[in-house]
Amino acid sequence: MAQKNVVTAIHDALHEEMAADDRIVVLGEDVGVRGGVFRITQGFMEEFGPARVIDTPLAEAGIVGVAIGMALHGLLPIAEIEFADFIHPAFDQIVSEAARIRYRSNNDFNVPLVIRAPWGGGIHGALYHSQSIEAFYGHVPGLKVVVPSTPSDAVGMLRTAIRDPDPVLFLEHKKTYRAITGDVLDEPYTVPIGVADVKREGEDLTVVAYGFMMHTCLETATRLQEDHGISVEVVDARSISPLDKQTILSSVRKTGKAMVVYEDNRTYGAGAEIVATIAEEAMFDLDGPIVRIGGPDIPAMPFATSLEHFYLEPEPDQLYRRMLDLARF
Amino acid sequence: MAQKNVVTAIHDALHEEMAADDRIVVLGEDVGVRGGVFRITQGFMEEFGPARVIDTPLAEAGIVGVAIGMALHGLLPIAEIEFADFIHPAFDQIVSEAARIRYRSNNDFNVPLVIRAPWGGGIHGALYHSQSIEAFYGHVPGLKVVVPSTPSDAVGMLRTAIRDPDPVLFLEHKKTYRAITGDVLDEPYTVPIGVADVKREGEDLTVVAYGFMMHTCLETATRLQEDHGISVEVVDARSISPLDKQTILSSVRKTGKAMVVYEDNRTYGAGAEIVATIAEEAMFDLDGPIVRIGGPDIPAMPFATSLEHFYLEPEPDQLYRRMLDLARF
Amino acid sequence: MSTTTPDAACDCPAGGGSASRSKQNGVLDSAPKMAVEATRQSEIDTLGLSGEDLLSMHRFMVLARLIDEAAIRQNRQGKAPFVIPVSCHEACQVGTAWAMRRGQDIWLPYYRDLAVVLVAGMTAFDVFLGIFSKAGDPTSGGRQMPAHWGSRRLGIITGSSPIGTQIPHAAGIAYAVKFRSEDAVVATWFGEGATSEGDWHEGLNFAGIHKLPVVFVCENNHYAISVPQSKQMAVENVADRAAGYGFPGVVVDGNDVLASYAAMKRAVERALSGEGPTLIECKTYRFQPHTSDDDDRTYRTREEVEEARHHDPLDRFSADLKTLGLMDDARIESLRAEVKAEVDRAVADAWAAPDPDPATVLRYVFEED
Amino acid sequence: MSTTTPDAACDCPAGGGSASRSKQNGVLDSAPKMAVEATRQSEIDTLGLSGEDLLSMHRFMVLARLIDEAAIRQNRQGKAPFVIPVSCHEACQVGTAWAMRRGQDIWLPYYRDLAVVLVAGMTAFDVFLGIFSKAGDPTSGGRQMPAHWGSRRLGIITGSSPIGTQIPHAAGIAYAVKFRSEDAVVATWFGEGATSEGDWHEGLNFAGIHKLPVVFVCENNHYAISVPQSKQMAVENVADRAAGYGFPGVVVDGNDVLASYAAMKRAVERALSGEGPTLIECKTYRFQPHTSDDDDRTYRTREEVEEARHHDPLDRFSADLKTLGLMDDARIESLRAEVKAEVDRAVADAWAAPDPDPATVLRYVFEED
Ligand SMILES: Cc1ncc(C[n+]2csc(CCOP(=O)(O)OP(=O)(O)O)c2C)c(N)n1
Ligand SMILES: Cc1ncc(C[n+]2csc(CCOP(=O)(O)OP(=O)(O)O)c2C)c(N)n1
Ligand SMILES: [Mg+2]
Ligand SMILES: [Mg+2]
Repeated sequence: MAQKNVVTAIHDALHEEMAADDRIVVLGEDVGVRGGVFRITQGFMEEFGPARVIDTPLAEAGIVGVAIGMALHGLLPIAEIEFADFIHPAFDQIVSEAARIRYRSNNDFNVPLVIRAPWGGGIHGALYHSQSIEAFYGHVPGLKVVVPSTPSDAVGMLRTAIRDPDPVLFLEHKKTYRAITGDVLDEPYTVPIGVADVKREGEDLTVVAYGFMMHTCLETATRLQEDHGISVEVVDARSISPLDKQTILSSVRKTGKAMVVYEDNRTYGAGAEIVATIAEEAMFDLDGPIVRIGGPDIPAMPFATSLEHFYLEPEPDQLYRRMLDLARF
Repeated sequence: MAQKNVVTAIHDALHEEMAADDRIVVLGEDVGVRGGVFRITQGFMEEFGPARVIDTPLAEAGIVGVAIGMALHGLLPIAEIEFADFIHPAFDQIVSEAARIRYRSNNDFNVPLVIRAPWGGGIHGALYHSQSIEAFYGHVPGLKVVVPSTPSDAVGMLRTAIRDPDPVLFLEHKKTYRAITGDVLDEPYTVPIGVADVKREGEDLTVVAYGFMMHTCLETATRLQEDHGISVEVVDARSISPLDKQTILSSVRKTGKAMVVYEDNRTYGAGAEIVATIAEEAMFDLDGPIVRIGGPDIPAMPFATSLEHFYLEPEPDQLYRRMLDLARF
Repeated sequence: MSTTTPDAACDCPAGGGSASRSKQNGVLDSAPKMAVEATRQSEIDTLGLSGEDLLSMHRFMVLARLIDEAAIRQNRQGKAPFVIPVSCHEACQVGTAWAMRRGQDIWLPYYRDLAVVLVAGMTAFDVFLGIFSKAGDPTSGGRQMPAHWGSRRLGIITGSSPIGTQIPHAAGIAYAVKFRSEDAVVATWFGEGATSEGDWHEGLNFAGIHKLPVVFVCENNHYAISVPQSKQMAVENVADRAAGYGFPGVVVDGNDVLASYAAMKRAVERALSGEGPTLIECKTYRFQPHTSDDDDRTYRTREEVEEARHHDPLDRFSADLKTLGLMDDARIESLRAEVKAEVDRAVADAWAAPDPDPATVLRYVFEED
Repeated sequence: MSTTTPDAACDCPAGGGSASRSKQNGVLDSAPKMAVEATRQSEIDTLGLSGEDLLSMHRFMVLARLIDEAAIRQNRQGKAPFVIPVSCHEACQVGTAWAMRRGQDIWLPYYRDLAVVLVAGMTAFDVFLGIFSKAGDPTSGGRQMPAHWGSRRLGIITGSSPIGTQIPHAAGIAYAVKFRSEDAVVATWFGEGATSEGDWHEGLNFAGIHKLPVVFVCENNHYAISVPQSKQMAVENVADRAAGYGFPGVVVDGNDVLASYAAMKRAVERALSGEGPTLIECKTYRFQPHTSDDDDRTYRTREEVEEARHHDPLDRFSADLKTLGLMDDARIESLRAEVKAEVDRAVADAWAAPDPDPATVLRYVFEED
């Protein structure tokens, strides 16, 4: 057992996997000598050589497209997109190709591809280094999308993603990278994809969240417990697609109150599906309204500190107040 | 007043607009001498010449990117994407550029761009000529997304889209093109973007739908009236973004029963937002569960007739039965 | 790791195609030789093609042509909702495909590549199973439109409709081939329209940087549906684009099956010897509309099409073989009759084959246990 | 139609930049002329640059350099969270920008183009308003990262972070310019890394087909963050890629401001006379890390950077001007002092300017009434 932050945890797990299976290659912009702009692949070039650690041209459709080819021919590529905001040029390769190849070939071909991308805001990244992209990709059948937010989940889910014979989009919240530390088991373990995790048990209210917002919700839950004795259950969705309806619904049925919190633009965001699922399947178990808190519907987080802050918290302590209101409803 | 099918209605409206405003140019694959693969721009090349009717190279990011440039410099480009399925290479230009330019420049620049794309299945188009794409784009702040499904709405909303100083994604359901005819006023009129339309009034049940599914719902509603005297209100969402919550909620509050129907893959589809909105804002007005009917979560409609049919109707007469069940709940 | 993780894109037995690449030409020696034929003959000698090879190539061209005609007939009769014609592309397709080793090399064709996949090992029956979207369609079990080829067994990588997306896949597969030190070459085919896509640029660029064993074959028929080459690019030769990627671009007469073969043979040798990719541009034409949904009278004159028919690559190769004494009118006639019977049988058998089971529509989104 | 529909991307008054493009050189006549300077002199004569022009160009280079140094200082002091250095790109930026007409031509710079936007009309104060993300930042009101330039008034088209997306915009604007028969040229700048993106290919291809009045300027500093050119492309010259688009590609020494100007001048003339686009590749280097977030010691040696500093384009141009008698050490010293004071004032004034009002964060998603 070791305490690690998210960057170190992912670095170490990836390193272990590469050492154990030489079909694994990493490719992306600056993953080589630079070790990645977030240092996830630091030292890999020296250790595994340029054939397995590939500094690619500046071309995301190409990165994903080439990785699909590798995955079709016996390699296990892990493509890094430097920032999730820059994955959009590869949208077609992901949606039309990676995600459809098994289906369109009637199970004749498959694409064991992992795409890693740092997402999320609150790190002064402005419009193009802060985006949430999970809603776009969660909607793509044939693709799995995961959003671990602790070092331990990141490690376990990365291992699962690498062993998955189908494409997985592995999203790493940038603000968790160095801000969140936690225990990571020494022996290899995996965390399944498609299984949510109750990160804090509670009785009065269920909050479903993921990414850095999950940590904010945990903190807020602690404060509500201390200040008001309100017991909030925090469910970390962890996997956007497949979504673990069962864990979410059981929690909601238990507490009778449901809140969904996410950082992305609210409308048509991933939280819409979670709210819809709760409404369809647990409406008659609820003792209050379903509350959804998403980011404002603006084209992303601005740069200036004051503006960025407003995006993340339009009213002072809004999460605290809205959890309190819902608990007391 | 004239009876027209959707293709003719759009053709005529576009023609009129181009004749009236020479800042309008159309560009896309085969829009020139070929008049578009669906004949929307038939005869335009001869009439308006190659400078205003531009056969582009086979490059969708380029089509949208070039059109953004034109829109930034005094033209009113209408870009055609040959099939909505092929818009994905342009995802970055649409999301990162067209939709963000006003916001990122603090209102200094704007992009009066219309992107037209034929979408939807049921026309034997298989995996790559049948897709629904509205959920991906509905989630993009700064972009409007419309899905008219009658000749009259198509004309009125196209006019509004062309006059809009911001980018509009104008989606035309391929199955409506020749199958749906209706009256179109002779004098110019517009239909606002962001306003849903009650296409059939009813008391017992609200069905929110759009695209070709809206017509299927209308038909089913007629049968339910005849067979069981059940009165279904059919709300045509028409505009995915902005979504007209008010019309939807008023209808749901009136009937107390809500069903949302869409052709796209169900999970994280546009219907999730509609269901979530109803759940959040009208849950206490409901007398039954919220029912959502979307397409199966498979990577799109297959080609073989039997398979395509299953996608659209996995159980015989499923809409009819589920509307009946909900009305009787 | 799941057992469905591919160990290689192709797992079929070696053989076929130009397995006879190194054979000596014997039959030709007895052919009459005049000045012009002598040139042709010596060309062929250099290529190392046997008479058997030539006849086999010719048969594939005839087979492709007759499948095309039968498919169009089925479409007109309402039995085939959608077909994509090949006619006039047979020479460049058979010529380039012939330099590949069936069961060993890797193929990424596009929808027009009927003759490529025939050389790669698909049968007329396979093709019509696809055209009629039957359960047994080896490409997709009736899921995809016809002509969206794929077969792991034959090393034909599954293709889609979006144009140009397979180009980076070809580069990635070639990277894996090189990484694993395999004796294989990767080839991908596409139209001149495809070269406008960003994916095309990105794929060629990657292949050039890593000197990958891949050949890029452009079948330039001068139209992308209705868009003429002059509105597709400002250059005369697609091959000129290779200059931007650090490997050779070659122009060949795509209506000449032997010239196409020769160019491909050199490119395959280059690839196998570690010298990297080649871009081959085969200039050709398309006799038919783009697909059965197209009406080409809106964008090209009948005179233009008629004129092109005077350069029919099949007639030309037939004439070559006659001059070389490998064919005569009677044998051509009987060949056509024999192939036509084969095609008719394939149509009938495929038509009678079972449709896909609707319940399967939900399968194979992900790996199943 | 809404009144905010732009009638043109640029609505500022004409003037500035190379408004003096046609002026005769007078000052230079009295300068001492040795063999080598004579060459330089005659080069300059051909270019039609006056002594005033040369001094003004030099001053812009000094201004860019000193803004760069000040910005990096602000970053180290924790006042500027993010800065993008320009140092060593000043010559190719000022040289190419100088051939454009401020207030008339249209600029699509990328984030490294500090000197380009200075020539286009931005002030040091404007730049620091952006660096400190102040409400008055003309580019975005503090919304975007610094150096994501834009100003309708100056005809500088708003830019974003995703690399290469502006290339098709430049082509589209040039199409509109030609469509409206305007007397304007469009130019866009980018790094060599940008040339790998599909958007780049698609934009150049469109521009070539329509022979548009646009100049594509590549500032090749041989690195895309850490990725060296050899892993970015298999060709030595980005300019070679022009061959695929049907217009000329030109290589220039990007550390030579006059060579850069000369190449751009020809390209602008070509564009204005309807001959179509040009791709100019300026070979240069970057003295600083990629941005303030980068650590370039991980991917290049200090020796390499030191060596490059021996070819500092600013030193070189200063030396040229001294040889030509337009500058001497004392004047250079006082110029630096004067410019430094201007920059310090800009820093102080910008720092003191008001921050954006948080409530504005919801504005300008769409047109407001
Ligand atoms: C990304 C994408 N855009 C548009 C289309 C529609 N489309 C199908 S084939 C075609 C033309 C292809 O032309 P070319 O590459 O020259 O091949 P050819 O059909 O001439 O053999 C177009 C535009 C598509 N399939 N994919
Ligand atoms: C689409 C996209 N991918 C990745 C990045 C991250 N990134 C920012 S700058 C850069 C390198 C650009 O190199 P080059 O074009 O040579 O310009 P230079 O910075 O060297 O002047 C990269 C990879 C990005 N901004 N956009
Ligand atoms: Mg073609
Ligand atoms: Mg660079």
